[in-house]
Amino acid sequence: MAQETLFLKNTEAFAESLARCGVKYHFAYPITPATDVMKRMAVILPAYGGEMMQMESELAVSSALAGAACTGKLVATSSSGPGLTLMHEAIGFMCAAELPCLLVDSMRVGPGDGDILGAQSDYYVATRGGAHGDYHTIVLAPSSGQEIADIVPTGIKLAYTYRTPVLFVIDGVSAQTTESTTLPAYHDYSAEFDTAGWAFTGTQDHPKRALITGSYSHQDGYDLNEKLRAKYATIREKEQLWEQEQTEDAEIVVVAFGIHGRMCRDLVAKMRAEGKKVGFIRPISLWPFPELAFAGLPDSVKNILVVEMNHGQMVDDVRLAVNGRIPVHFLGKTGGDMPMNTLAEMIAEANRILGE
Amino acid sequence: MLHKCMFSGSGGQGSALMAKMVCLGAIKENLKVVMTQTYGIEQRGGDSTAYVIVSDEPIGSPIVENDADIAVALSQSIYGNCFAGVVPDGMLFTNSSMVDNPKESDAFKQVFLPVSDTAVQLGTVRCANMVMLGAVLAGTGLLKLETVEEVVRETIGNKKPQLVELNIEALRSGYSAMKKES
Amino acid sequence: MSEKHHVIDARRCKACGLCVSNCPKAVLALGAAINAQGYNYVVQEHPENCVLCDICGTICPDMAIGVVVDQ
Amino acid sequence: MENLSAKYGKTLNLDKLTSYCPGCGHGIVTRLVAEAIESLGIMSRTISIVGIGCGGFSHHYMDIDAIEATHGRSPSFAIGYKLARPDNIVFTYAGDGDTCAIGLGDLMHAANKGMPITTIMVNNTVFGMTGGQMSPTTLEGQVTTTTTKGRAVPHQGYPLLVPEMMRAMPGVKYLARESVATPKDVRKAKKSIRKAFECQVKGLGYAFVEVIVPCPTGLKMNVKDSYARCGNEMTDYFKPQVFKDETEQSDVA
Repeated sequence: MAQETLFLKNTEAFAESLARCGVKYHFAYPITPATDVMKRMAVILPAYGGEMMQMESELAVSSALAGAACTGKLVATSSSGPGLTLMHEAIGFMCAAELPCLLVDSMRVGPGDGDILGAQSDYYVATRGGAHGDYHTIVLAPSSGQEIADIVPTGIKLAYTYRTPVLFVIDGVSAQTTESTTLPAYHDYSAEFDTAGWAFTGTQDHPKRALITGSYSHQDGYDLNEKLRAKYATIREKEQLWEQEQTEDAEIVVVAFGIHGRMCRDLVAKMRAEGKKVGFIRPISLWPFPELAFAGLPDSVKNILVVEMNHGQMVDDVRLAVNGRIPVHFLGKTGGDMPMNTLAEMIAEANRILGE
Repeated sequence: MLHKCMFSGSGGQGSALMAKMVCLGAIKENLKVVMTQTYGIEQRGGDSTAYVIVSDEPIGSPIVENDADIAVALSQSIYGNCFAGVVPDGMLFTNSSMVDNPKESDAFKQVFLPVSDTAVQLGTVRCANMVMLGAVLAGTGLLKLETVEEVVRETIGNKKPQLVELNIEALRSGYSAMKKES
Repeated sequence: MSEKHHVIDARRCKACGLCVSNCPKAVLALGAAINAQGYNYVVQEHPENCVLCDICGTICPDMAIGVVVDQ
Repeated sequence: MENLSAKYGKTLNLDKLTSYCPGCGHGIVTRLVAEAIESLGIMSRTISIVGIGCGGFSHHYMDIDAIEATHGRSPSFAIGYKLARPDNIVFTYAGDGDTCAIGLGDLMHAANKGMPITTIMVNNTVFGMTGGQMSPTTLEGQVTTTTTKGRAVPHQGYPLLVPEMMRAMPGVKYLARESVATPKDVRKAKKSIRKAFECQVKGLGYAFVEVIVPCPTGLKMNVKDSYARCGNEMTDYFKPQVFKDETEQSDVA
């Protein structure tokens, strides 16, 4: 496939980007608002020599994903909150087993069966994880169709460099948004990585290998965890991603990811036009959280406003990052006909804090 | 260049198709474009609004928040919403065949065109949306007429080739009606 | 005809006794000596009766006993 | 000391002692699986996907690649693996707890998909590793640590007949239940297990073999009595039979 600009739903942009960047096998179970990813994968993957396999539950999806990931090939899945909840058994497993794979979570309103409306309510479950044990999943939060296309190669490189699952999260409003997206020409990014040293392909290729995440001795369990600890420390140190604008002289910094992060560009433009000293930080990697962005904030910053499409989840990480140095405020909502704060509401809240 | 548009109509009037034509045309003109669907109460009445933002730069907020500079109301039931959603200096295009009680606005310009009647004269009321789209292009310079004609040929031509000429005629008649008006 | 012979890998035996109770010729018995696993492993008490039927090898859960065909 | 490598070939690693209890049926089934792999000459491209429980140990005694899956999910792991690498021979191996308690959904859908995958379910009517709790295949009235008065059918249902549930699935091309109660039964089980692998080698479809085995430890019985139970009460209910054998079809291109 050549590079081309298409008018796509962002779910479809995910499918196209994954396939064009080398995903061969995609496993999924229908769930709004993520179903369009698997629908498009079913149509396009055969042209890439791959296949979309619909499974019977997200539990089966993530297990098949883990089985396929054992081969070293690039594999992916897509789901939404309730599905992600079910997938955590295998996500935790793949973290322990050090298997690379890609996951897409199109976030909707929870908890429970929730609502099909968009939300950012999976921040906790994405960054903290829903499985047992000391593990982390790399979490990337693109904010537009174009950023989806641009960030998928980064996700693949992270997945293979660190041999770990990489989870893309997008709110359901953005997922259903349709926009012009320039898709890359086909390039299998996973082919740049040699999996011969670890993939489970049979003893025709290497002496017996066994994938074991359970401990046969207490020392085994300790050693595995120490290995993971060192890996996660490296990721934390080297792989923080964020966008930051006009914070150099800012009095207030607005922090948001995904769609609210995208809206920050307009917020800053509008408020700067009125002479307000405002900047923004848009975390792109939610884990590792971009703490470095906050460490570098100047003394002029007197307040931080975090905006989310939930009741306050990422705000915890912002508070940890500033560690009491700067007051942190929160604006957010979830559910309802319009499941998010508008730009006007964001500006009003920033102005209110500036006026305090 | 940045335009925020809302295309509103009742079920079957094809406001979403208008929006899609604009989006595909914008891509042909190498512009960035984003479309969001209606959130809100109007969805339930069989009415629908498609919001489109067209820009020559990457688009920030994808949401049109009562700040459209180009709005289209194809029916009476949606007119009030559209009226409330237009910014000063914006333009509201109203289907005067279907809207009996227009309000007066000082802040933004209103254009009234009997696009349903025009469409009936052309052969079917179903092409009223294309008549209106032609008018919008003429009134705002949002996209070139030829670009949208190309989109019509490609999208409608694929599925219903016999309807291509009708739709292009509708586009052109709306376009020239608007040119005469201004 | 290839030659066959009976093998006991005493290291592997867990003294479950299945071969002893299934042997049609009463060749086998659990011995007095124990292996490194701590089991008093099986021995051929009456090797002269062995007919090389490999029933012991068929039932053994530990791959500790059986008849090997010489190549 | 001479070992039995001349008898079993290279698939079995006879330097490794098994960690199964004395008399455990897993030892026999593990060997039969290795013998099937050896005889079909597929060792270097075979992948073992094992469940949680004593069956999870089985791969340690074979020199083939192995994946220890999450509990009950080995059939789904196998689907994913086989899709990505169809030229490999993929089999799952687990006990009755893993296969038909927590993993029944994964198992049934994997079977129904009909992909060429082989599943070995070792049924000893009890959760062995955790110390003898009731499993879906525990016999009526059987005492376990969680059914101290015996499995009571009114609340706990009847022992699950897994191959009978699979019988109607056209994608399942080889389907059998065997036992290891006697040397004769072991020889029959050996044939079935070999066919279940052959079915995959020929690319025909899903193959499933349930093997009825004793768990002397979990049942708190001596070895001889546990094998007698295997040949009587267990196989009276879980009747050994070949439900379906479509392996004589020609290879799928």
